[in-house]
Amino acid sequence: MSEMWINMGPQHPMTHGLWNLRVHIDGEMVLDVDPEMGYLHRGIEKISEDRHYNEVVTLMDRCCYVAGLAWEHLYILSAEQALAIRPPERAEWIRMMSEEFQRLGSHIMWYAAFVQDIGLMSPFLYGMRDRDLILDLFQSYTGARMTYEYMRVGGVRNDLPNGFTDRARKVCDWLIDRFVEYDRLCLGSDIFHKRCDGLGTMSEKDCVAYGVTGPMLRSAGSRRDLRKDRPYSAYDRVEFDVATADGADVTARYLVRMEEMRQSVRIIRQALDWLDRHPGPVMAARVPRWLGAPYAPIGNEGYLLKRNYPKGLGLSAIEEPHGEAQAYTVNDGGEHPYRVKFRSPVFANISAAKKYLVGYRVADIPPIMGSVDVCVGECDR
Amino acid sequence: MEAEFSAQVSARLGDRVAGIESFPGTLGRVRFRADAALDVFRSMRDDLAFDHLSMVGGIDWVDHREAFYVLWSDARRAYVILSADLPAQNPHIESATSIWPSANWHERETWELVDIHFDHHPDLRHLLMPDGYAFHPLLRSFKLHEPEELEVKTRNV
Amino acid sequence: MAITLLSVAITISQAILGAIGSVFPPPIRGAVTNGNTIDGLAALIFAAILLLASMLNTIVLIWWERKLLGRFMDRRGAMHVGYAGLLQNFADGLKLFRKDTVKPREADTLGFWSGPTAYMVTSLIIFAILPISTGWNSGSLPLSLLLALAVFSFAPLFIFVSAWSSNNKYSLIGGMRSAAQMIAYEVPILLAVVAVVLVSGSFDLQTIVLEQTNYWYWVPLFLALVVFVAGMLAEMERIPFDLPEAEAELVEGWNTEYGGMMFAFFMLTDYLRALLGSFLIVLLFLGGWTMPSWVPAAATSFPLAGIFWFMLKVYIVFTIFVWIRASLPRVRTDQLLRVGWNRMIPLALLSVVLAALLVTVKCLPVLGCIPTLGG
Amino acid sequence: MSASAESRAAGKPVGAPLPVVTQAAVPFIEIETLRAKEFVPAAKEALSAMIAERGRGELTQPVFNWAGRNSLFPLHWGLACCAIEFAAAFGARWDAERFGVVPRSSPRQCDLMIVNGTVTWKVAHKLITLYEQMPEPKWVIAMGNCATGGGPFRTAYSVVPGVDKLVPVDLYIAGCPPRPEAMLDGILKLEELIRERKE
Repeated sequence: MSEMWINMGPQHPMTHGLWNLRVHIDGEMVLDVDPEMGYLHRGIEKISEDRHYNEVVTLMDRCCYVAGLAWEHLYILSAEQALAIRPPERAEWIRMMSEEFQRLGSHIMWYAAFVQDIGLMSPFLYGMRDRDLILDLFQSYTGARMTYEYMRVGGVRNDLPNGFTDRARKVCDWLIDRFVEYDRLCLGSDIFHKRCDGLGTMSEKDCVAYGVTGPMLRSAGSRRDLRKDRPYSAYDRVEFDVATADGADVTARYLVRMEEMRQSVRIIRQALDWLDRHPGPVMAARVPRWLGAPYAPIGNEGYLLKRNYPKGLGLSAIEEPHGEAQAYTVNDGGEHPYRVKFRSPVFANISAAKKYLVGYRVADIPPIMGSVDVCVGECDR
Repeated sequence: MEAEFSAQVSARLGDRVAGIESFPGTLGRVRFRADAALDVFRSMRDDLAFDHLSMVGGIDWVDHREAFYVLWSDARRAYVILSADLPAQNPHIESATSIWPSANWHERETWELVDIHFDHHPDLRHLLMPDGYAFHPLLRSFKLHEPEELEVKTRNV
Repeated sequence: MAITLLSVAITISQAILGAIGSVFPPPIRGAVTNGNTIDGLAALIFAAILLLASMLNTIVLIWWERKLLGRFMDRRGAMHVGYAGLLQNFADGLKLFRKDTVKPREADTLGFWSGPTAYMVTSLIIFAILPISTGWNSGSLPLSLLLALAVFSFAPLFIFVSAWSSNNKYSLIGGMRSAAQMIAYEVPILLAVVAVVLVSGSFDLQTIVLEQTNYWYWVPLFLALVVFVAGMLAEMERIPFDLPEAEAELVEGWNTEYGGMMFAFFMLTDYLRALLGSFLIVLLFLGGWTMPSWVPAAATSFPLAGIFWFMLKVYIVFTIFVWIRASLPRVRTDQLLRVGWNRMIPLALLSVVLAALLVTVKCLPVLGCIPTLGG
Repeated sequence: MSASAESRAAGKPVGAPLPVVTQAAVPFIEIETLRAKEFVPAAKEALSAMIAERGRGELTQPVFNWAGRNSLFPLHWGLACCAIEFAAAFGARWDAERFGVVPRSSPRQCDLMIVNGTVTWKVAHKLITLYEQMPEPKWVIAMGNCATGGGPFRTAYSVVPGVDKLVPVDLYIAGCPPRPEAMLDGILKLEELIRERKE
């Protein structure tokens, strides 16, 4: 067989979404790759310019569909900074808990998709089964499984329902047991190690140069985690460890994500305890009415008249399940954001594909790209 | 910390920097002259230890355009924002790809959406839109329509 | 069994032939009902019955795998068509039968159409050779084992032909992988079979099974069994060795361009070969239709008991394959080939040496004394 | 003149009365009492009369419709958010395989294209190619608001406002995204459509 280019995508079982990886192969060896993005470019940044601040949240859920709450959180943080509004403390804890649950959901979804890439069939079903429990929790307080529209500028839409914390604790206990099972299915298998060890390596230096963040960066030994380095919400008030691993290969990324899930459960448990002890408002009192917050207390008439809000810029950065996401919101005093720019971790991680794919085999592409955890929605926006 | 940083920047870059504004959550927003872009980038990476370029973006302020860069330093554990004002006619700035390889795709996207040309970019072609797409959608002059309006228009034409 | 299948088939075919012959005018009728022709046609009808039985078995096998996989995955599998989804595969087959089969414009016509057919036919032929109970085969060939394995190894050729002629890069890579993998595992399989032949002293499957009346060969030839099962997994292209169809990277592998009936052929043949593999494992190592003496006589002497026990074993072996499929990841091509050439062949050679030793020191009959194994 | 020809001449309904063997349980030696010369043309006539009366597909169509509606193979691809719910529908809780729905990766082996997400102009021609690669008979389900009419992104410059601008759609499922139940319900509704199908 001579050299040839093959298109993996946009409809291909490897892609987990809508993108195209053009691969130059010689027999089974990969000589060159060229990712083609944009098949899911929906112009979210442009549509945001025509929407009220709170209406952008709708788009955020659809921007990254496996980590909707994390992206809501990201956008809301930057919008609050641009509008100079502070949420009440309970809202911050609820947001943090939501983000951690979302991290669990996203990582379990990743696990389900990743094991299918290396040919394991049943754990996909196990992953989807356990993810549904988390979605049920989301549904109980946001009303939706995937597209929540829960966070608002100045807080969150509504408080947690009665008995939520107990249910959440039960789910946490269940998940902690399941992680053992997941590990046994993957790490317990020799074939898994044969397929994944030493694959798709990318040194810490390369990661930094190419803007690769998140579990991929931490699998190379870096301890960088925005939740520790630049705490937002209530992350400075909970105890957790940064999951790292050595080797920078597919197995290391697996280990980092599994450890992150355990740490997420740890954070969630602390958050649930705090939420049990501290009832209170979940919406800031002085929020302009035109922001459209349904639960904002009436009594901010002064704000209602003042249509022109102080101009401002907001930059927020959170440790999203896939890596480090940023939102840059420009507020020029109008009702709509003047410009919203998002930095997607997946965008940067895929852009370095040449670094970690060239030199391996065609059969290695699915596990490597699986370990990158591609979410095309947030990449193309 | 922020004062210290702005002193460092002024010392290193002198008149290549037009001003440093405070920006909550970061070390500040450094406004630099576009023609000295490469010097600023190199000095930011080598002297001030901002080894990580997170994001490149552009804003269309109608009368001019702005290119902004978000940098992260592992040593300082902090962000900084670089921003350069470009003219509305033929806006162009030196590409940061040679300093931070991660700028590659971000600059492609910014060129595509906000029409800021990056000089000496290795591979400046469409990323998100199909090849040959003639518009730059994130310019303020580019308006969105309801699909129904679009249909009516095409029928009239 | 007093009546062999052959005589049953002859009786049935005589009846049918009589009916057919009666519709023809007298001279032709005479030719049809002439003695010699009846024998030939009886064999034909027997083959048709065999074909039907193996097809039916394959379809039940697919159903069994789907239900079993469902249970392994915490779900239920096909449920809505027929009782517990029993008719699901018939619906699938009928639907595929009705669907268009599209030949890509650039595809090679002859190869594209003949590949799947030849793949299926060569796999079906083997069923005519394999005995399923005493006397229940079309003819006792002295070299039936060799013939079966020879025909069994035609498949990679036809897979490669159909993959190459469908003019698709994924198909081509899948076809290449398939050829490489089957050639690599052909050798250890044959060597493992040599061990069996050494111990049993015959190439006739009927004899090999009857030799196992006292003890099943999996005990003395355990190594050969391991090699044989691994090789069969590779030959059947099932997880963990299903690289030619590796869905994650090769879409559907070498049958990417095939739809409709041709795809049904591939699907059916994959399972036919799985059934064949289970047949061979049971025949060579698990005693075929023989049962150990501690099984009560009532359980081994009812009508068709041989077939019952044989099929039970076959299904148990297949169940283990499904279990493997549900719990193991897929290996990589180079790893698979390395295991094949570097591990399997030495192991297979070792098993041959062991078998030779067993035969020369004549310690085999001792095994027959162990009550759980034979008698 | 055979029995069926007689009855047709008399204006009676044709179909069942084929030439009947009068002797019950005849040994095969005596079977030649059945007169082949009359049997074959009479059967042919009866069959062609039946086809002429009811249409060619009448006999086989219900069977094939039963098969078609019970084994719908959707194309295995994910466009956007709905793809996650599409995947969840194949998970343990909903288990779409109960209805014989098994996703296949190659369009050649699919009957059903579930457009599960936002369709952009960039992917439009690939979607059409995939649709054309699917062999007949084939169906398209627009799953979710984006595929139905662009959803929240309908105004965007890169989004096709509804996949029905590109390929004929048989069924729309509302929701953003539809829950897995809704997707399964859509598939069952499609099965009802196929039940009535005539070629």
